[in-house]
Amino acid sequence: MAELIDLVLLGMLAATALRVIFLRDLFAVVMLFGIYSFLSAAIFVSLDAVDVAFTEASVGAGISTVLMLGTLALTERKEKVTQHKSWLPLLVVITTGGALIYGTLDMPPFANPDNPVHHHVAPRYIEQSPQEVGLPNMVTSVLASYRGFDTLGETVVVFSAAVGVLSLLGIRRRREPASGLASESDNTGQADLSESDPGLRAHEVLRVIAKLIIPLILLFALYVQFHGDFGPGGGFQAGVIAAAAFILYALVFGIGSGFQVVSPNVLRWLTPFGVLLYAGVGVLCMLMGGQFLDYNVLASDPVHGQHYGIIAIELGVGITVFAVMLNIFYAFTSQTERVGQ
Amino acid sequence: MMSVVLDYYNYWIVVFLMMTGFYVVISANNLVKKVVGLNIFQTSVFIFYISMGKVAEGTAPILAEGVEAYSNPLPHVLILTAIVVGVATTAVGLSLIVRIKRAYGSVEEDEFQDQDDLI
Amino acid sequence: MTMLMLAAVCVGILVIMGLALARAFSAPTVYDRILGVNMFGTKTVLFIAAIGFLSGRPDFLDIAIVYALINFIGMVAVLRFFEYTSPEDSKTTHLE
Amino acid sequence: MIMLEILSGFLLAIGVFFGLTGAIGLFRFPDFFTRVHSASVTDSMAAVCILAGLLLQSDFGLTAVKLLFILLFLLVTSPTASHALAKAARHGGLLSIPEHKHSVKGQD
Amino acid sequence: MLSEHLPILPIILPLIAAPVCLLIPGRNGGWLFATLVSAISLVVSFVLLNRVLAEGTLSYAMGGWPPPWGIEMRLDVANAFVLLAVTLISTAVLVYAQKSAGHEIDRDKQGLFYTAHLLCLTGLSGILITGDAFNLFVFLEISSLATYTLVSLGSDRRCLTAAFRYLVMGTIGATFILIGVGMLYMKTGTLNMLDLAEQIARYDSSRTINTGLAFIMVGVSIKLALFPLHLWLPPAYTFAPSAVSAFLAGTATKVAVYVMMRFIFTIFGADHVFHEMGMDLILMVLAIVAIFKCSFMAALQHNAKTLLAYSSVAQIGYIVLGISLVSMSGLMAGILHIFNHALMKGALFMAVGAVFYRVGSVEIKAFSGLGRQMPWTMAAFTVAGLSIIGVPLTVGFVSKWYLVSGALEQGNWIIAALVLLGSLLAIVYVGRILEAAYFRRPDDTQSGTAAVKEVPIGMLIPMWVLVLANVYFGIDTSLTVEAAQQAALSFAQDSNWQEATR
Repeated sequence: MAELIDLVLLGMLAATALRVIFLRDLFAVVMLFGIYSFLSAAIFVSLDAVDVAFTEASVGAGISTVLMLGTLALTERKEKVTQHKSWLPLLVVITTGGALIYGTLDMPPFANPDNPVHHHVAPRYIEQSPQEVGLPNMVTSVLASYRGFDTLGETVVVFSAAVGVLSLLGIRRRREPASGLASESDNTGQADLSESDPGLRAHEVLRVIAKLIIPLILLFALYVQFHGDFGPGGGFQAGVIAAAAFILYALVFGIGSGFQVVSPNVLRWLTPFGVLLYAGVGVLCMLMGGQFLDYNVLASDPVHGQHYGIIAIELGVGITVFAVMLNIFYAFTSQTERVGQ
Repeated sequence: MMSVVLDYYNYWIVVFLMMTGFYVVISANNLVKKVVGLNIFQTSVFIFYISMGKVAEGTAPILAEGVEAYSNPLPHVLILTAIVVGVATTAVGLSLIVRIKRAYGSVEEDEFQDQDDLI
Repeated sequence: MTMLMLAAVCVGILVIMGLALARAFSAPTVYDRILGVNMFGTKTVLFIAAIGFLSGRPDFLDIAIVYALINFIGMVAVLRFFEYTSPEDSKTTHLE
Repeated sequence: MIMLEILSGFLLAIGVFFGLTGAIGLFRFPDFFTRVHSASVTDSMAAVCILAGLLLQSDFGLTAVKLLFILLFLLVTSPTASHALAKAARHGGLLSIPEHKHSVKGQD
Repeated sequence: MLSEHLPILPIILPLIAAPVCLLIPGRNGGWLFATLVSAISLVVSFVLLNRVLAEGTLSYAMGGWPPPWGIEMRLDVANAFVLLAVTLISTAVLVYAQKSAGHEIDRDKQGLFYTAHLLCLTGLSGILITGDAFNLFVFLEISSLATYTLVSLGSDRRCLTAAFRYLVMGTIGATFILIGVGMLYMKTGTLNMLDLAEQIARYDSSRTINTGLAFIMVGVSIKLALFPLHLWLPPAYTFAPSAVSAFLAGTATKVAVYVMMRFIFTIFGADHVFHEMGMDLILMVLAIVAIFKCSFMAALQHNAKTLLAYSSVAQIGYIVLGISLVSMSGLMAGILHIFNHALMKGALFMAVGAVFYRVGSVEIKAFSGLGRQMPWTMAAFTVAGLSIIGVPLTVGFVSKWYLVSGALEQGNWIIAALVLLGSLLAIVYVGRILEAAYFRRPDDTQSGTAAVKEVPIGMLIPMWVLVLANVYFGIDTSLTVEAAQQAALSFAQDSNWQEATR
């Protein structure tokens, strides 16, 4: 049964991917990419990777699609037809694919419990992490403790993305000032923006519903943040969901209103704060006599120490991810304003 | 023969997906489509990783009563990280596209290559 | 018995998803495409919920919640997108 | 207990049935606005029935609360989304079949 | 207490400094802070190199979890040596950047520039020090993302397309590495490098592992710009801000070369890669084609930065050639050249950046008459250029000497001759710029605008530090040669070479 579901989902994925090649309407391409992401998240669920599905759904289908739409609004909607069709890409792809298929023929069979993957390093995570780290969610244990340095790296990657986007686009707080108006203060700039961007003013129902559900989304984000030790979720997912709530707000009520709720200045401080919180926990561990990110030393009881450490670093991840996602969204959307004029 | 198919069908479809994404990346002329292709390519690699962590009759690696076999949590952790890396790259790539559009008025590779003598 | 029932529901939802996917692949107007995508999203929510029960770990409904959420935000983003593209763009010609 | 099972099965079956008909309607209905209607049926009837069916199978705990939350969420957002989409289509100049006929006549 | 944590400081310091740097207002504050952090890293890595030379490999278990369950940081002579080169170039470039980047990059983006530089440094140090294959991927992506940002800060609009091309190629490369690591993980169940090596050795020959090796090699080759996967490099180096070009040319590709060595020697074992898969031949052919094709391309360029970029690809050819000789002396020459090339290319790009600072162009035409107008800059360029050619008393000579003697050791006259022939081509391209600078009169149009002066001392000092290092390490080779020898030895021990145990 599980195989059948798996096969059908994979088949749909393959069809979606193929369709993307031949579509010229980029809007449709982006929509299909959203579907692709949703589908792969469904596959992750059926392959037991619930945390990954969580992330893929919120990041791939959510944030990436919104960003791609934002890019399309600023560029072109149709791919131009090009005459020269080269066989080289096809050749490269067939060679690479052939090499991969060749490599699969010697692989351990799919889902076989005897595979080497399940016998060398992983058993300790499965059997001992509930005692050593004290969390029921092994993914969180591995992510935050055993391989906590990877996750610090991941947070830094997110931070780098924010640095990249801010340096490339920046957040425009007001319309391009007309001559001589360059000394406008930020406040008038925001008022200016909310005038220029009313959001989805025509959609009354949507505005009411959005107001209704945004608090619920934030509540859910908090749940995900602090329940990540016991169920799927954690700082990263919570950050994305919280950012999604504000993204929804800014989409519906206009970016100027969004700036008034969470201003870019606040984000500017929050973005580095999360990374520093995470790294700070690591340094604290060093100061208290352990290795970097060795939470055992944080409390007299190692398991408690692990718990404190993990809560703190998950919070760091959540804050940075929240700030970065919202920052990136602001950067893209505030560009749209300019073109929309 | 049948057992080979059953053992590997998952990986073969994943390889097909990877190559579709890869093809879009290297053949597309439009930059947005290139980025979409890049995402499809990466997402397929994620499925590859997750596939290898699956244990038949296993369940999600979250402690529960009465469960004996869990799938391998390590690939899940790796892919969580990789997804984040992917979205970071996408965000930077898309902002580059916006800037390119502003500088060249086009996001078609051959069109802006015609405008400048690239190296 | 229950398992069989749930399995049947999963398959049923998969078929609906397939139909929605087909609509998203080739749609007469761009709005139909969005409709298909949206429907695909909500059906995935149901699918995830059902598969949670099928695999005996229904505590993973959080993922279904995220799906529902993201689907809605995606729709709003699409609507916003159409505020910024000119009308002749959004009124796609019949079939490509 | 068995009653609950049967009721749950019944609801699930109805849900899938409505889902399928709605999905077919997505192809068979003549214009966009009728197709929106058909898609909304899958969101309201199908989703509600299936989730209710699942609800009957779950113990009353966090799982049930989450299911109720999803139910509520879908009930609120799906019609909103359909409504907004239809409105956007209208705004974008899409016509329903009767209107289309009318406008064609008017041009004659 | 500190000394225990010393091995991870080169990662942790810039990692913590980068977010702090974003918060520092004003351009000079950010500059000063970044430079200080980089300088401390330089000191730390110098201490570390000496310690590794004296005490042997250092291992650090992140989070206190023993490998292979946790992530191990592992410092041996090889990565400590490359780390020294990276932090040295980074510090020199940061000192230089105050004027150069201050001139080329918008005022409001300078804070972001220094942050991105620190992030790049974090990524590169992380790649070098980590002992975990997946952790390497994470740091690779940190450095790559920062690099795309840095490249896109250039003043010409072509920097955007260059950065985009780099992004696409780089991401494909990283994803290939990810696929390869996945295949290894699948067969072995571990990610720790040493453990991987142990587990891989248990398989005689496995298609999956060999495919994984192939994917990792292709992925790394994209990152290190091995011919014919180098196409992203020339535009990226040409249109990036001068300080960025100097930094990247000296570090980014070098670190990728190190990764290649690590995978070949430590993880797969040289016997497996070279004798069973025949990679040495492939690498050798590609390296030689790279040396000649790209040296020719360099000789044809009109833009000095493009010229240097192609020269970089050619020089990477020498390093890879050293690896492909499959001998201790070849490997040692390759490692030595990583360090030495970083010194020369850093100095050359800095000199060209100085010309851009004053003249506003890096076309070779624009160099006319600069020998008299900017004597210090052009003298620096000359010395570093001679080093690229491989004139005695410079570092370029040292590494080529070892490369040639490594080839001769095997009786491989052809390779030795080709290396010398490649140097002749270097004379041509370096000579074109020197000829313009010293033997051509300045253009009338240019001398008409304003008299060109020497650049500020803040740019000259770091440039000359590198130039003097070029000469110093060309004469007193004790430190570099010993480190390179030890590094080659540790690699050879990792792959159980007979020669090494002798």
